[in-house]
Amino acid sequence: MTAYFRGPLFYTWLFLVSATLASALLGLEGKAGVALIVLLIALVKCRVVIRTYMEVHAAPRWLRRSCDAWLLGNALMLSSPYWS
Amino acid sequence: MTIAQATQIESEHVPGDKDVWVFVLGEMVIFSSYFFVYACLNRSVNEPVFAASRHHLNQTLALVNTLILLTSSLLIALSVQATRKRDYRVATRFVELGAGCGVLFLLLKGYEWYAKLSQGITLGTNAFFMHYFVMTGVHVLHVLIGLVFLAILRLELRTRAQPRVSLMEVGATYWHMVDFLWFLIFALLYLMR
Amino acid sequence: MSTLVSDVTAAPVEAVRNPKLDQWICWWSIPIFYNLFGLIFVYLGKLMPPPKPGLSQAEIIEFITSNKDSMQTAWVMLALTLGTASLSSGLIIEQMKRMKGVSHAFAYTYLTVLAVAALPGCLFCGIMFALAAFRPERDAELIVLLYDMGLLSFVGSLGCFVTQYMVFAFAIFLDQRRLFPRWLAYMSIWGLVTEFIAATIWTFRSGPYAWDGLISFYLGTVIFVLWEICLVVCLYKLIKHQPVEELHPAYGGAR
Amino acid sequence: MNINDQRICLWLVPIFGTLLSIAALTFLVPPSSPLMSAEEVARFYRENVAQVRASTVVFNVCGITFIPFYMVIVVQMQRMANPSRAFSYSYLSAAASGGTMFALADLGWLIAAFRPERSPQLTQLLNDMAWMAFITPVGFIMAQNLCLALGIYMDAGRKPIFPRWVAHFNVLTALLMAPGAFALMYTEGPLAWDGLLAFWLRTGTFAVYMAVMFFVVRAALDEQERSQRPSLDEPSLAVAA
Repeated sequence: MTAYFRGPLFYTWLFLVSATLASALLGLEGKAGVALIVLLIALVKCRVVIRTYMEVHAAPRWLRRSCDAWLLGNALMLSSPYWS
Repeated sequence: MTIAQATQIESEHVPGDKDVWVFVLGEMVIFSSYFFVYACLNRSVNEPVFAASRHHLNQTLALVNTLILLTSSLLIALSVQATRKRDYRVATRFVELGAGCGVLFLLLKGYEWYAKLSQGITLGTNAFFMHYFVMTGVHVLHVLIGLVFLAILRLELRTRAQPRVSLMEVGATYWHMVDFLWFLIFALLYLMR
Repeated sequence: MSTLVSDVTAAPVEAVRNPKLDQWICWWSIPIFYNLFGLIFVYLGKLMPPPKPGLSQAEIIEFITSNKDSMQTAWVMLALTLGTASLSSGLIIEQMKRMKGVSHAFAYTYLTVLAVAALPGCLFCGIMFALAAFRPERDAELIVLLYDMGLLSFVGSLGCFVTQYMVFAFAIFLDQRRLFPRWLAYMSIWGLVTEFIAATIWTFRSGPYAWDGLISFYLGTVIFVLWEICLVVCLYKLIKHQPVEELHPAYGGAR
Repeated sequence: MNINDQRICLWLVPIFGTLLSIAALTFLVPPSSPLMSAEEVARFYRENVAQVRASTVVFNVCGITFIPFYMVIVVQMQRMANPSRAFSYSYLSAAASGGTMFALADLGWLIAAFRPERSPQLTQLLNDMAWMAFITPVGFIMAQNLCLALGIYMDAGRKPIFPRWVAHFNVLTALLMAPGAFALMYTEGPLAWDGLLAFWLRTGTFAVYMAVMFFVVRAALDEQERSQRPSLDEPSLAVAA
C-alpha cells in the first residue's frame, strides 16, 4: 500500500498542500490586493486536480478545452470585482 | 497496431464515460452561477458588511477541511490506480479511507455550522451569510452525493470479480470535482477580501 | 387469463395501422401541455417570471386587479387542461415498466409522486389566484395571503420533485436494458440539487435566492426546461424503437 | 431477480426518516396548543421564525421520500398469492392522497412563517389549517394498513410474504391512529391536536409503525432474494402462468 505513495499522484498532493498553506497564509495577512493572488492559486489548484487526478491531460481535445474554458471564465468573472 | 496509433488512442481516453462528463461539466457551470451571484451581482463583495462578516468565519477549520478533501482526492486517485493494477484489496481500502475523509469533512462542516447557529448567525442574518450558508450547503449536498458514488465504488470492488475501471473513473471524476469546487469556495468565502 | 388473450388475438392484426397510437397520443400531450402551461402561467397568469415577493400590499392588489381578466382566463384554462399532465406521467411510467432488473417500485413511486405534485405544485396556485381575482376588493391582508399561498405553493412544493428526480435517476442507473441514456439520470441529479436550493425561497424576500431570484427561479427553470426537453426527446426515441412484440397481441405484439 | 431497487427505496426510510424525526422533534414536540389566542400564535411565529422554517423546510423537501418505501410494500403485496392485485392498487392510491395532505399541511406552517408580521388572525388560520391537515386525515394511512392486513390474511401462498402478526400489527396501528380525526372538533382534552390520543398516540404509533415496517419489509426482501420466487411484475412470467 505504501508503494502507491511514491508516484506522481503523491507529489501532486504535496504541491496542492503547499499551495493551500501558502494561500491560507496570504489570506490571514488580509492585505488588499492579495485577493487576486489567492484566486490565482485556487484556480491553479483546480487545474492541477483536473489535469492529473481527473486525468484530463490525456483526454480528447474537446474535454481539455472545455475545462480550460471554464477555468478562464471563472478567472475573469471572479476577478472582475477587484479590477478597479 | 503501431506505437503511434497506441499513443493516439491513449491520448483520446475519456476518463470514466461521456455521460459523467456531461454531468460534471454541467455541475461546474451551475456552480459558476453561485459564484457569479456571490462575486458579481451588485458587486457586493466589496461592501463593508462582507468584510465585517468574514471575520466571524473560522479560517483554520476551513483550512483543515481543505487539506482533508485534498487528501481524500489523493486516496481516490490512488484507488483508481490500484484498480488498474488489479490490486482490488488495496483499492477498496483507499476508497474507504477517501470516504472516511469525506465524512470527516462533513462532521467538521456540521460543527462549523453549529457554532454559527449557536452564535445566532443564520441564513437570514445578512447578505454575506446568505451566500455562506447556501454555497457551503450546496457543496455539502455534493459531498453527500459524492459519498453515494464512493459507496457504489466500494460495492463494485467488493462484489465483482472484475471491477470495471471505467466505473471507478466515473466515481473518482465526480469526487475530484467536489474537491476542486471546494478550493474555489474556500478562496472566495474565507480568504479573499 | 389465457382464454382472454386468445380471444383478443382473433382480431385482425392487419387492421392496426399505428400500433403505438396510445403512446404517441401521450407523447404529443407533453408539447401541448407545456405550450398551454406557457400560455397560462407566462402570458395570461403573469406568474412566470414571478412577481416580486417584496411587493407592498398596495402593489399586490394592483397586480391582481390590473390582471384580473387575463388571470381568470388563465385559471379557467388551467382547470380545464391540467389533466393533460397526467397523460405524460402515464407514458413515462409505461416506459419505466419496460426496464429490466428493477421491480415496479420506481415506476409506482413516479406515478404517485406526480399525482401528488399536480395538486400543491400546480392547481392549488391557480385556485389561490382565482380566489384573489374573484373578489379583489377583499381585505388587503387576505389578498396578500392568497398571493403568498399561490406563489409559494407553486414555486415551493419541492418534496414531490425531489423524490421524482431521485427515483428516476436510480431507475436509469439500475436498468439493465439501458433504455434511457445515463446522462439523463445525471441531469436528474442537477434537478434534484436545484430543488434543494429552492428551499431558500422560504427565507428570502429579495435577492438571488428569493422566489423570483436568479438562482432559485431562473437557474431552476433553465435546468428544468433542459431536462424536460431531453426527456421528451428520449421518450420519442424509446417509443419509436420499441419492438412491436412488446405490445398487446391485438396490436401485433407477442405479449 | 435483482432487488437492489427495492433495497434503495427501503433505505431511504432510515436516511430521510432521521432527518424528518429531528425536524419533527424540534418543531412538533411539544405540539403548540389549539387554545393559544391569535396573538400568541403570531408571537410564536415571530419569535421562533428561523426554527420553524428550518423544521418545516425539511418536511417540505424530504416529506415525500417515504413514498418509495410504500411502493415497495405495493410491489411485495403484488407478490402475495391473492386472488387479484386490487388491494395493492388501493394501497397505492391511499398513499398518494396521504402524501398530498401532508404536503398541503406543511405549506400552512411554511406560509405562516414566511411573513410572521401578517395579521395574527390569518397566522392563526394558517396554523390551524396546517395542524388539522397534518393530524386528522388518518383515513388514508388506515386504509393503507387495512389493505395490507387484508392482503396478508388472504395470502394463500405456502410461504406467505409477510408473517401473520404483521397483519394484526397493521390492524392495531390503524385503530390506534384513528383518534387523530377528532382533532377537527376539539380544542382541548385528549382529542385536541395536542392531546394524548390525537397527537401523542397518533404520531407515536406512526413512528413505531414505520420503524417496525422497515424491519418487516427488509426481512421480506431478504426472503425474496433467497427464494428468487418469481415476481408477478415480469410480464413474460405473468403470461406464461
